[in-house]
Amino acid sequence: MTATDKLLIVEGLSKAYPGVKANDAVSFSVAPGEVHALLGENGAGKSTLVKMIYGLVAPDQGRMVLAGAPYAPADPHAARMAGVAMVFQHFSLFEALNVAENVALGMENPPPMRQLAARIRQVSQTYGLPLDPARIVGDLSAGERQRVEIIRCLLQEPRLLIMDEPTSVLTPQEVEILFGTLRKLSAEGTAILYISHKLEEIRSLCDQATILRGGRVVATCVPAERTARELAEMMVGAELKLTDRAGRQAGAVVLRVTGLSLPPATPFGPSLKEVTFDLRAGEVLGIGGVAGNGQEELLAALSGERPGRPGTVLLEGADIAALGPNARRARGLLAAPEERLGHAAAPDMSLTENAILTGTVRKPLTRKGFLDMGAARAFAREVISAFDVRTPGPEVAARALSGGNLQKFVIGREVLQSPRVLVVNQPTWGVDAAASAAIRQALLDLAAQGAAVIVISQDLDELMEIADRFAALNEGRLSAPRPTAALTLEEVGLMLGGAHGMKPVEGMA
Amino acid sequence: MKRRSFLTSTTLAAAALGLGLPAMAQEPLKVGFIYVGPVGDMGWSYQHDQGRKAIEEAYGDKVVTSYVESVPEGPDAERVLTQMALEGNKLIFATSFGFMDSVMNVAAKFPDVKFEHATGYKRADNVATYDARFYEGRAVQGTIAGRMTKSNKIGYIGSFPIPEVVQGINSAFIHARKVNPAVEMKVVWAYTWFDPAKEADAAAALIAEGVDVVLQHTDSTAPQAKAKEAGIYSFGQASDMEAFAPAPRISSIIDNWAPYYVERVGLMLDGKWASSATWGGIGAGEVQIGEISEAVPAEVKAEAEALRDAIAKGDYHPFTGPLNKQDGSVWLAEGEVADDATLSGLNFYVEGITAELPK
Amino acid sequence: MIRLERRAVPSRLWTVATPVAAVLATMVAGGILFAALGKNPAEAIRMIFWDPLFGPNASYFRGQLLVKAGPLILIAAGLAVGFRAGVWNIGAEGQYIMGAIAGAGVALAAYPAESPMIFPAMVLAGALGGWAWAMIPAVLKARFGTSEILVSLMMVYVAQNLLAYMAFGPMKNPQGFGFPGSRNLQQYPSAHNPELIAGTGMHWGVVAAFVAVIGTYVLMHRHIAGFRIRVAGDAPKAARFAGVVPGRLIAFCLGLSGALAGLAGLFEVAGPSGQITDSFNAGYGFTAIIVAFLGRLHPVGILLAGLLMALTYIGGDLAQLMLRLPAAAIQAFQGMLLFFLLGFDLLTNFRIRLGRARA
Amino acid sequence: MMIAGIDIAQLVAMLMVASTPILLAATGELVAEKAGVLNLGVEGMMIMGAIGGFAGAVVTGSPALGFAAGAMAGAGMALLFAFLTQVLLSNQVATGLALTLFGLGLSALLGQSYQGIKPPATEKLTFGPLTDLPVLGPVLFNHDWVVYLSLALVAGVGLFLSRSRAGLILRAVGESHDAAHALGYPVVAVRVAALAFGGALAGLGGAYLSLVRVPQWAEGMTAGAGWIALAIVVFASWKPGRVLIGAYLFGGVTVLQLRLQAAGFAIPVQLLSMAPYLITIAVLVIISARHRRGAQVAPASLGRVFHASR
Repeated sequence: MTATDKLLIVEGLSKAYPGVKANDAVSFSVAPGEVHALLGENGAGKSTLVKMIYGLVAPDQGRMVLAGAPYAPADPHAARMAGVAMVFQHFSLFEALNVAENVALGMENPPPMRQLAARIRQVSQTYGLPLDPARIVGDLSAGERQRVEIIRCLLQEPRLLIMDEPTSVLTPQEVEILFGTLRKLSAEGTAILYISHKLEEIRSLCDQATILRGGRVVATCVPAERTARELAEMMVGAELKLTDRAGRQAGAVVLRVTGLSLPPATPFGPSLKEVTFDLRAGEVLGIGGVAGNGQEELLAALSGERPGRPGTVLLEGADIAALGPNARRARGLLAAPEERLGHAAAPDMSLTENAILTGTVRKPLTRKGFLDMGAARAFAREVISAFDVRTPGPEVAARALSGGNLQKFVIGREVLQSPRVLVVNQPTWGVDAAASAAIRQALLDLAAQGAAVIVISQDLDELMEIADRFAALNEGRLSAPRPTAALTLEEVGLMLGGAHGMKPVEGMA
Repeated sequence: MKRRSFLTSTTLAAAALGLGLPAMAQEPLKVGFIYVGPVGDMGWSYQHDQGRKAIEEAYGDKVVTSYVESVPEGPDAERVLTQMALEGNKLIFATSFGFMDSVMNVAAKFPDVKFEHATGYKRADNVATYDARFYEGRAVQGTIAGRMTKSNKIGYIGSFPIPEVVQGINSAFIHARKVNPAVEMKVVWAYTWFDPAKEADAAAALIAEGVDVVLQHTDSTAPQAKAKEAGIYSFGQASDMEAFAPAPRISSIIDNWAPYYVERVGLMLDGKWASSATWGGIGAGEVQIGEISEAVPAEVKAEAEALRDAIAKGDYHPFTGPLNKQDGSVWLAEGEVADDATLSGLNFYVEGITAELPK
Repeated sequence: MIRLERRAVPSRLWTVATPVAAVLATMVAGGILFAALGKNPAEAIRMIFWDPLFGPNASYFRGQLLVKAGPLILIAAGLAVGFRAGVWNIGAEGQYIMGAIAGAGVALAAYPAESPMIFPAMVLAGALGGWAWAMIPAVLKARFGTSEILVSLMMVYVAQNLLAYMAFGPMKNPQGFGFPGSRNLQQYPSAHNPELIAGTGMHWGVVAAFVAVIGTYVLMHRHIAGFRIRVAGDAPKAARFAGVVPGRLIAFCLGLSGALAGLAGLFEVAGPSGQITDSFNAGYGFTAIIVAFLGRLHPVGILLAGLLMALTYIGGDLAQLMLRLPAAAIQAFQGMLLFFLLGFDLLTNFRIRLGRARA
Repeated sequence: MMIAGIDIAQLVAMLMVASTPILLAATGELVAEKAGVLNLGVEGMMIMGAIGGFAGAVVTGSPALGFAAGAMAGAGMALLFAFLTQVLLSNQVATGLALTLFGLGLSALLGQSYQGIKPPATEKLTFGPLTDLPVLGPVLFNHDWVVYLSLALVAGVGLFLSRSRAGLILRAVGESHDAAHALGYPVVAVRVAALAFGGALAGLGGAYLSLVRVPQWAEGMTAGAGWIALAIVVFASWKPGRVLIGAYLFGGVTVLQLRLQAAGFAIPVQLLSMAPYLITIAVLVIISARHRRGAQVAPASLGRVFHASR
């Protein structure tokens, strides 16, 4: 294969931010019709790389060639004009606008609205992603929103489609349908640059993989020829430690949730419907589900941010359903929400202050309501050292920490308060492998010490790894928990709600 | 535009100088002025500042004047007055009713400094008050208005329902009725001294009601513009508003503080200043009737000028009985003249005005 | 190309240096403005920034600084608590008015009885008046999610009209010769908020301002409640997680700032201002918003910003009086000062980098 | 048509003229807010438009050039605001208040040599026999060109926002500046342009005051009109058509109360003057109660600071 056969050639691309070399002489190429994976941990430089290809960021050095011509997009418009489209992980939909308007905003020369609506219907049918162009995006589910993003790209008939972590909001069945769509596109000659850290997906979908670590290309390979473990070790650059889940015994029921319902916080937000389960001491209960099916609501209902009807939540026999977060903390029910920055921690506040955020109830950080900054600093230091949080010191603002470090701090803050029950949502989302492993181990250790742990996660591999029992959250309903040991991925997928009304592309499923 | 008032003031100044001032080479007298609005309001504060300039004109380097404009009533006024006294001003003119209590407070602290308060009613040994009998001018305007109206409806834009304005409405109405018994008066309260847009709306509302002569007791020229647009007549207020002459502005009532200011400063320089309550009108020159334009027929002009001169000489008082209050009860018997105490607290309309006075 | 880069931690150096740099820049820009108006810039700057503090008569001005800054600081201290929590009360002007009306209402109802209980009752009523007015946006926000920015702003206009209604109607001084405005509370010993130590400008309102500064400092920087308020402003969801109930937070922040604004109004109407008039509110509520931001929402910063604002008012009047600078020039100068202070603030949280980037 | 002795057609014609300055300013502010910027400095921009327009008309002798100058003066002020809030990332509420203070001062300074002058007249358009039609004549066919321009601008802004691609981008920036940035739209440039347009319209409104409604220059002549314009945008729940209703409601209440006074009715003026503000609050409550989520009404990024990090 000669260079001219390639659709996109990236040569020696570098980009530095103050203190960080995000990309260091990155080179790779993609052929037409090829599904090319970009693999790497958080912070490995994948996002910066695709932002340069999409024209959002200008490289410091290096050059790109697209279809034989030099390619240096000044902005995303130029990229789109050149036939490059991108599906974003976050931040590219406008909730108050309707589907057609959102699609139009992602296109260079959109046709008049009426024609556009017709084309949206047509293309969404062709690719098995049904979508009503007149609906307001704010009312759509996470999966539907992603369809908007994909349709927006498909209407451009791109030569190169960039997809940034597209499957995190999809059920396994939905993932299969998406892959069908992508394979069809690739068969039509569209090149796809696929960013993910889900190794099995990459193995089943991608023709080629470029693996990034610390901003550099460390390896290229054909993913199907490698095991997931090999890919992971290339990503991390070290041998992976397996978590140790030995030495646990389920004890008495500590938390009993019966018929817990919550109305939606926003008109189209998810609700909780009659959630019922028991949780025993020393047990890890894994709750899986596709994003937006009530995970946040379940955490809020358990943490006390959204109190429920009396009798629905019993902690060690006592009714705590009407209590707020601090009263629940006092009784030993602690939580760590999914959103690190802005929910679990206040971004502009120091780690010391973030230690105060949840630590005042079980730790003596205040005296008669007045803050004891010395004690708070000491507690923050304790968390930092016990959980190996990489930071210059406890006075640094939370937003200055990397995702993994902040997540370790957040989990550590709760764990060190010796909870009776700990509820965590997405504990390792966007966290590098080493930190993920450390966090998982900490949760297992906590359970081993006799605490009960609920892990809500969209990462099924994670749940299979650490949970004793598994339950799925689907449209606010929780399935009956089942022991993980006996579950297959197929069964899990069905528990998660199947394919949500999508239908496979004809002749492809 | 201010040429006429300038001329009068210089004549007066010359007269004052003619009295023979002690020609001592001493520190100039510092005179301070505090204005409630900007000197550029083209109305109330502007006219007071014209008076200040007349003082400089009249006494040259014997006086130094200074002023602070746009001072809110209340503590700010009190501070500025104190500031003036501390900076060595010996005579201070406070030119808004709302400065009254501030003046009294500061005057108590500076017995050596003389204060002059416009339109107020509280005095002390070092606080004099002064006001102008605007109603005298309104009598002349009423006469012209009564003659000029064809629809027999006269409009009056009031600022606030306070005695000064009520006097003006009554005076204008009485004299319009005198020359034209069929006249009706329509009153609109703008509740502002200065809000051009609102004044324009007020004029438009009156015009819509069918009035063809508008009098105003608010300070902007907006009503003049509306009158011009509608092709009806109006009168200048506070300043001459000659830009709108000869029509719609057929005459005006001008606040002319220069004679009083020049006189008071003269007394100060002579060491003869004493607290007093001055309420000057056309006779004293504080109220001037702006030129009656050619839009007004000669005989009406003559009649108006005759009334003006009679008032100036003291031969005639605009509030002379028989006059009834709005409710029909007797206010002034035949030949009786309203006393100043009643006038300065006037809070009723005379008989014949149909509008209701807001309480 | 110039590029901004967010600092991990706000710069301590620039926190202190930006206000100084901004004031210096304003002096340069203002100096150019004054020179363009034909005034000596150095003298004008000295008059505004130096003389009120250290010039002749400074002993009087220093007291006046407190009188002028007192209400600004008192209101701003309360507003800053809310602003830190992300609760945007921009209707302090209305709450200030309502506090004054409620407090003066108690006094006028009690008049002419003398009792040591009257003033405390007025203080209570003033705080309640402001609090109640602020609770309207609070309840609407908590109950319906209605924007408190917009509702509190609308409520200012409602309060202003109510104030005018009171001044012309129910609260009008029966002995005021028909002039609008209430009795002067300075002349009603039981209701008067006097200068506590003669010549210092200290009255109960200034005391309250200092108490408010200390109180809000302790609350916001030493107490867990204030900590939670700060969390709410930084990250509302994190605050909920820390046990903050949004409805209660909104009610507390709006209620506190409303009560403090109401107190400011009460102390002003019972003290330096003395009476309810339709223009009694001199925009303190809006200026206090600027003071709160200039003080970076920190109680000590607010204290300094309030004094700085007061300084420009007093110095500005002085420059008008002594140099005949127009009031408009002072206003434009103040505007510049605010622009520089707000603009320079960037340096505290961002680093300026030179280099190529796309933003 | 007459009600209680008041000619309704005439009343409508009056309130159209009375409402034109606030209609223009509110339409401009609507565009700025749709782009996600809350500019509380409308009063300052209006008064600069008033003096700019007045000076321009007096110097050139042409009212049309005067209006152009007024629009430029307003836009200039808006650009100052844009520089502070979009480039230097200052707080929008405080900067807006400072802009008003600065505008009032600067306009008074600039206006010192324009006191007491009458500007060249802005003529009414003539529509021949149409002007003499009963009811429709005074309401529709007897105004100066700026009144028609203001109506055209409302319609134009409405169409621009709902139909054009540029309008869609502007709304997108106001809804989510992060998403718009990710798609490659120049958030800051869009906002600066929207602010400048808003400033130009506020300036036009100010110029209408000094050139048509008053017509003269006087310090502080806007007398709070800018604040009313802000209220109207809220009342209109960010919809151009409702801005028209809002402006006519706010302008109409003033006209109506003066008209009722002139007709001899004793009315509680202050209490009546509160009405539009109370109605605005009621409208706000109804909207927010119906949606529960403010985002569907107000632009979601309104007042938020945008800084493109990385």
